[in-house]
Amino acid sequence: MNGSPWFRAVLVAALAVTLLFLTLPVVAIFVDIPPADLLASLGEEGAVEALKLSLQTTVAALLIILAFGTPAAWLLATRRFRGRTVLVTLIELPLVLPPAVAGIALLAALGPGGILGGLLDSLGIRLVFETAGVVVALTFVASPFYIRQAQSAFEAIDPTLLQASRTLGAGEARTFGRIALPAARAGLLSGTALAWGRALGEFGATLVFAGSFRGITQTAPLAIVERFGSDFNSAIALSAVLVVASIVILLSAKYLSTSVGRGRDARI
Amino acid sequence: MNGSPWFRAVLVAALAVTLLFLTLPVVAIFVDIPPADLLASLGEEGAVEALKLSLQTTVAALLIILAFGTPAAWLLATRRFRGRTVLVTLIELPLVLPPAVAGIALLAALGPGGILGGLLDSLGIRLVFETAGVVVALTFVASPFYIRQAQSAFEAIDPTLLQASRTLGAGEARTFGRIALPAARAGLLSGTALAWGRALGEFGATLVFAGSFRGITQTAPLAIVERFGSDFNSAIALSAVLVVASIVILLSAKYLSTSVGRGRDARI
Amino acid sequence: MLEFEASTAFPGFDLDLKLEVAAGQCLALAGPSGAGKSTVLRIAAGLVRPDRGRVSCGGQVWYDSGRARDLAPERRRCGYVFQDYALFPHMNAWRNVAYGLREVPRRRRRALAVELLDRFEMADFADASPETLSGGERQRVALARAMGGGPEALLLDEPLSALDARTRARAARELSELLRSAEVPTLLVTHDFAEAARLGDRVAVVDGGRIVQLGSATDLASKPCSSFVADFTGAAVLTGNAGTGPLGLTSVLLDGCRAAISSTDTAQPGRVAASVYPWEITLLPETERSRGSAQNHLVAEVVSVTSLGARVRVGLDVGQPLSAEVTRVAAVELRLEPGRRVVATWKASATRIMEF
Amino acid sequence: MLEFEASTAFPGFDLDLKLEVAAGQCLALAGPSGAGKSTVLRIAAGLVRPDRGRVSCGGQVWYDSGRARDLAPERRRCGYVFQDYALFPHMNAWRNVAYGLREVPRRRRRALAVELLDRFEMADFADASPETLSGGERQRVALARAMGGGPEALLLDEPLSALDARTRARAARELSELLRSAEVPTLLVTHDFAEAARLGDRVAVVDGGRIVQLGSATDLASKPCSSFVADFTGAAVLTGNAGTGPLGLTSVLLDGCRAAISSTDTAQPGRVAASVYPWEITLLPETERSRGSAQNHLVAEVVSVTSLGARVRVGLDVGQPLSAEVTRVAAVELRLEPGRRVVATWKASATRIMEF
Amino acid sequence: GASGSDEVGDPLTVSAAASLTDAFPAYAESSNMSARFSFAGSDELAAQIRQGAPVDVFAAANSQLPDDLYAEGLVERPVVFATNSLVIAVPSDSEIQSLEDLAEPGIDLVTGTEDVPFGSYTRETLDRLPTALREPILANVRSEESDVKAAVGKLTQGAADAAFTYSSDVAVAADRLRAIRLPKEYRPDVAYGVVVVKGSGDLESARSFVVGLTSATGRSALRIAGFKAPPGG
Ligand SMILES: Nc1ncnc2c1ncn2[C@@H]1O[C@H](COP(=O)(O)OP(=O)(O)OP(=O)(O)O)[C@@H](O)[C@H]1O
Ligand SMILES: Nc1ncnc2c1ncn2[C@@H]1O[C@H](COP(=O)(O)OP(=O)(O)OP(=O)(O)O)[C@@H](O)[C@H]1O
Ligand SMILES: [Mg+2]
Ligand SMILES: [Mg+2]
Repeated sequence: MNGSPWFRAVLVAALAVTLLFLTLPVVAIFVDIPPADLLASLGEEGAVEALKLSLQTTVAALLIILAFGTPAAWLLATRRFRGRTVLVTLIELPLVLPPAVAGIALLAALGPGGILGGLLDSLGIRLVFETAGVVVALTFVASPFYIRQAQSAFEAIDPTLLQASRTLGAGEARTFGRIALPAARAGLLSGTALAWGRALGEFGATLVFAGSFRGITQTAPLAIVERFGSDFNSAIALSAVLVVASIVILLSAKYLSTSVGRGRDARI
Repeated sequence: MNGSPWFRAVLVAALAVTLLFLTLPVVAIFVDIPPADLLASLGEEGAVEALKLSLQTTVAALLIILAFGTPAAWLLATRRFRGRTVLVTLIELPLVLPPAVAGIALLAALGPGGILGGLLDSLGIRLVFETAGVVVALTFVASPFYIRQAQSAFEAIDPTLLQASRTLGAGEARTFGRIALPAARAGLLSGTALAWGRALGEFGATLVFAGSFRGITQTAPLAIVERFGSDFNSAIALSAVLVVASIVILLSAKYLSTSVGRGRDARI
Repeated sequence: MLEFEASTAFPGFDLDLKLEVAAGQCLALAGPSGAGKSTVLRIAAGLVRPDRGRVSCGGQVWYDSGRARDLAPERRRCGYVFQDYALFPHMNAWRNVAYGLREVPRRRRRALAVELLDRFEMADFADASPETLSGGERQRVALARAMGGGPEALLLDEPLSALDARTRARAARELSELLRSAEVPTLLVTHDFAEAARLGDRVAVVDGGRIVQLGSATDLASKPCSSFVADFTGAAVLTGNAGTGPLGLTSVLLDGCRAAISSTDTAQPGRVAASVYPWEITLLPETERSRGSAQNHLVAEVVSVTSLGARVRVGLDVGQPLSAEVTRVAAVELRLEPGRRVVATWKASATRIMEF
Repeated sequence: MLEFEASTAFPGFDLDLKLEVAAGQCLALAGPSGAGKSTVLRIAAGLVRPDRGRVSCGGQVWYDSGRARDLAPERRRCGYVFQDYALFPHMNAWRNVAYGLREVPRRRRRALAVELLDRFEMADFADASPETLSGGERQRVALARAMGGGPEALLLDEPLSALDARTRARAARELSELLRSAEVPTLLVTHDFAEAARLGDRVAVVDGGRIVQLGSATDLASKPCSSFVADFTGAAVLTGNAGTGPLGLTSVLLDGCRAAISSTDTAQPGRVAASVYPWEITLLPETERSRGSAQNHLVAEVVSVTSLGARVRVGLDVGQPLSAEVTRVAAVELRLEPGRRVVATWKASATRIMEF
Repeated sequence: GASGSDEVGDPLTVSAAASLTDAFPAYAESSNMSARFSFAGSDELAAQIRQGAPVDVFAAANSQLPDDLYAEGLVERPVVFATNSLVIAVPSDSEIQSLEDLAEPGIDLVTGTEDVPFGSYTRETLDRLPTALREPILANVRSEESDVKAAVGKLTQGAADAAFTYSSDVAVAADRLRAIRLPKEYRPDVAYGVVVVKGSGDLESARSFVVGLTSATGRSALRIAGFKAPPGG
């Protein structure tokens, strides 16, 4: 079912402009760093260290997001109650906070002097300036993306599958684990990819809440920013590396999800 | 169809923890400023000016995102071609760039010395230090959220509606405008809300690319960060205002979309 | 004249068939679920591109894999009624209809749309939104929408299947009127043979993406080429004029013969179609008359005798074609053979009447 | 014993009905689309909570709005077969079945699942994934799944509707065997009365969320309380033993009378159900015999005479109940009244046979 | 010399202005003190401390923030440990040679907001200028930035013609930027203040870290990084 040529032209144009606009800048920074610096920044052990920490902390944050966000999304998807829309909006709040403010907010809540500071302290939990703090900051900024996607993925499941599970003696828990999760897998994966992407790029909140200590809280974005204070080129070079790393991660997640997705289409 | 009490407890717990974790920090920063400052910061004309600029620039950015992102998403949703997954990932790139780097990237691409600098200059277009630049920066960071949502919203439309439109003599263009847009309205609205939220909170890219000048390029987040060093309270107070403003915006968009959503459920 | 020839393959299914429909004619595609009926319509309308083939209508070539020609659906202008009607949920009835009337100046559209709706007695629902309409009402809006803007061809995908028994009869009547007045070729998909016989000038039995048998309903009924077709073919249809008979019975004076048959169905006086299932017809020697409760007796000449296992399909001529199904035993007893004259008898309550 | 009493209201539809099914019995809910049949099953299984009502099974109260009791679906353990089977797409056949077998120790589950599949001749498909199965095969997997883990009650929502004509007959036979062996109450939803008569011990005709008439299939067929029910009720069912008759005909020696009837359908020797539509039956004075092609002649006593407009439903006793539909004319001619003896005659080709 | 007692126990937690990124690690190295550094904008770091972040030592790119924190009773008495000089940063290929050139119409000039160190000092400078020079220069200010890397970024990308920054910031992108020194009379002495944060877990080594900065080791490390010793030091 082919469209009229001119409209197809409009569509292609729009997509082209969008792509150009979103990718050209990324390309641009690549071109204006001498390749030498690119390699150098890779060799530099600080950079590798930062990338490693980024990977560790983002993965940790993702695990937390999955652990709490998935059931939360399931609840929002399967229950109808007053004020549901408000809850969904509250979950999106971290989006609108400027990163630095988000960091301050986290300090005010979980910092030593924060609302829960005393509690955490008595539990012997230290977050500020600790790797754990980075994970907390990443979780804070990245959750909304995952939860949103997960919610709509769950809402898209054919309800009779869930009902069938119930009549077969499976409680909601088992139904959730054995039926809902596999059925929503594609959506969950792409939500994970979005959240991961956001976490990989996170900077402001982490800096303010967890500080930027090499090997402890200095993730790749922080390492980049720190280099802005010493060597501009290596900062740019490092961001190039981060971008490539991110693309790889996102793409792999995406391919997984789409392949699963196709599986489900075929069935329908 | 009620679940077993313990699992329901788990769900509620997960949602509660998530909500607490995502909203407590926001609450926390507000409790420790005297309400007086809150009002004061509102009175302060710089703040109001910044909020107004934020509103103007985010709306402008949204219009651009809608204008280009919608057809782009439609194309991605209705066509199957090799490398489609790669395109979708490229569109997500702005997510993983640390804001500052995003700013540099924009400079490298659209700044006077950037790749397209000469072109823009010959067209008499100046972005850096201009309100237009803010709009560009916001568009860059916010587009991915809208485009993603729009794409899945379009993919969810019952294809026979689109086919019916075609057989009734409507080309793809008219089908898109008269059938697809209304049918996907709910999804498009919630995508708009997400993008809007992200744009309202944007800070780093704007500062680096467009700079920060009262009334021209200083949006609310920039104004907030500017106050950090000197007048901490008014900074927080201003963010409070920003958050409230955002909630209002997001909620209104949400209510629109869900009401539309209900409309469509009822039909099915 | 709609000429259709296409072959295409989907995973687990391939289609390969060729058919022609003259202007003003209706070809009914009948077949079981998954036979490929809807796919034929989708290809004709340009919604699916076949691997190979050629589709042309009214001399204009719509698709030709050889000459790499493929006209967009909107340029083919088929009046397409979808299996689930596919009314636009965000438009009320008249806007749904007006959607197809772009050549018409904007200010005259509403009037014309309502006019179209009125042809299907839906004018009162012009402002109703689809979700508030019943199945039957939706179907009529869909038809009005498909008829608007002068389609080159009509493609009807199971237009009656979504209706329950109570609304179906009436909808069928309205539809047959519509088809009689239409000047364009029509393809009608159904999986009920009686519906096909009632609405189609010719019937193509489709199975597994192929045409199993194509011909007039009576041919298929009297000379099925396979027992699948035989099982599939249902009632034979007789036409005539209805009048009121004794005790509330309807009596139908058949075309082509002076005889009348009666039915328990009620009908307005006027032209009607009376249908009777082959296995409901008993054949007697011409000399016989049953004095039982069976009301209908027609002298008939045997035209064809087709054996299907223990059953025998007997093609009859009673001034118009009729087919009966009897046992081999009876066929032997009655020495049925072409040219032999018999009496076909069946019950008034076995005679279903559909008004024209 | 399943006791069901519920009333609930949806926008544009409200349901209010009460019914009972004894253990080992099957109550068939028959009715047009949108009548509320599936909703009854959903309420019984606990998938939908009614506004008011009480549901209990085997003495255990499942739902009681009065005592605010509402047992979760998983604690009710109904064997539910959904209209579209709802097989889990990401599990192969045996895992679908094993899903319900949690009481069984893990290592024995596969064996038991395959055993269940075997009861429906699906053991060979144990490792097949749902999307590769045909409609009939899916239905059998769904049944095996529903039977696993010893359900308290069986809820079957149009278990045959998704099957095409060719697989339906066989599936119906298998299903009736299953129901005969089941010890739990069964609710079966269908919109085909013949199916209801074939599979249900009693039939409830449902329309608009209410029970219009409830009784044995023969009661409904011979004494329909409304013409809606009359239209709805189809073939009367006679039981007997099949044997081979002359020239490939099947002859059935009926229970309760020494007479035999013959059919063109083929069947294995053994117990069968033979169905014939009321309007296919001709009534003759007892003294008469038609020498026509009609093969079946049974002496019958008139039990009831119900007038439906121009038609008359005649309840007959031929050792087992049978109902005929004749015109008022014929009823008058034959002076039909309870106690009068007549001959019911119809054609072998009008006799459909279903094996037990 | 600094005490070596810091090898035992946790390393010091030092928050320092971004411009000290090179200087402090070198200092800690040479005076073998175990410390961990977090470099960021002075104001962000101050905000952290206000929120009770467990910092031992805070070194800002001005003396204002330390004084404020001291006034708020959050930190011990500030010590000025280095001075940086405010310069005009321009792209290496720029025609701009002097302060006067900044008055040319059409020049895009970037400064910091009055709240961030390099911004407040810029104001001092501009205030000292004769009105005839100040007005046109002020008119050329296109952006007041809270973050020096935003300014440096614009210069390196040729998006701005000149910016008032610290000389140390120019060193960051030495291959792309060039520093124009300000005439002595207009040059503010940019004092870097360092403070020991009250409630530090390890006041001892925190104080010794601060003291060490003004010692020979400290000075040499700072000098190498392009800082000058505080006046009267
Ligand atoms: N786009 C497609 N991709 C893959 N398979 C398809 C596609 N369209 C149709 N099919 C397959 O082609 C076969 C015929 O489909 P079609 O809808 O034409 O059947 P039908 O005769 O209309 O059946 P029904 O009476 O149920 O509508 C089906 O097996 C279907 O799975
Ligand atoms: N959850 C619900 N919300 C609103 N209306 C509903 C709901 N469930 C059922 N209905 C309505 O109740 C009526 C009966 O639905 P139900 O599915 O029971 O009909 P049915 O007899 O099973 O029809 P079919 O034979 O087509 O399955 C329908 O009109 C349907 O629209
Ligand atoms: Mg079809
Ligand atoms: Mg149903």
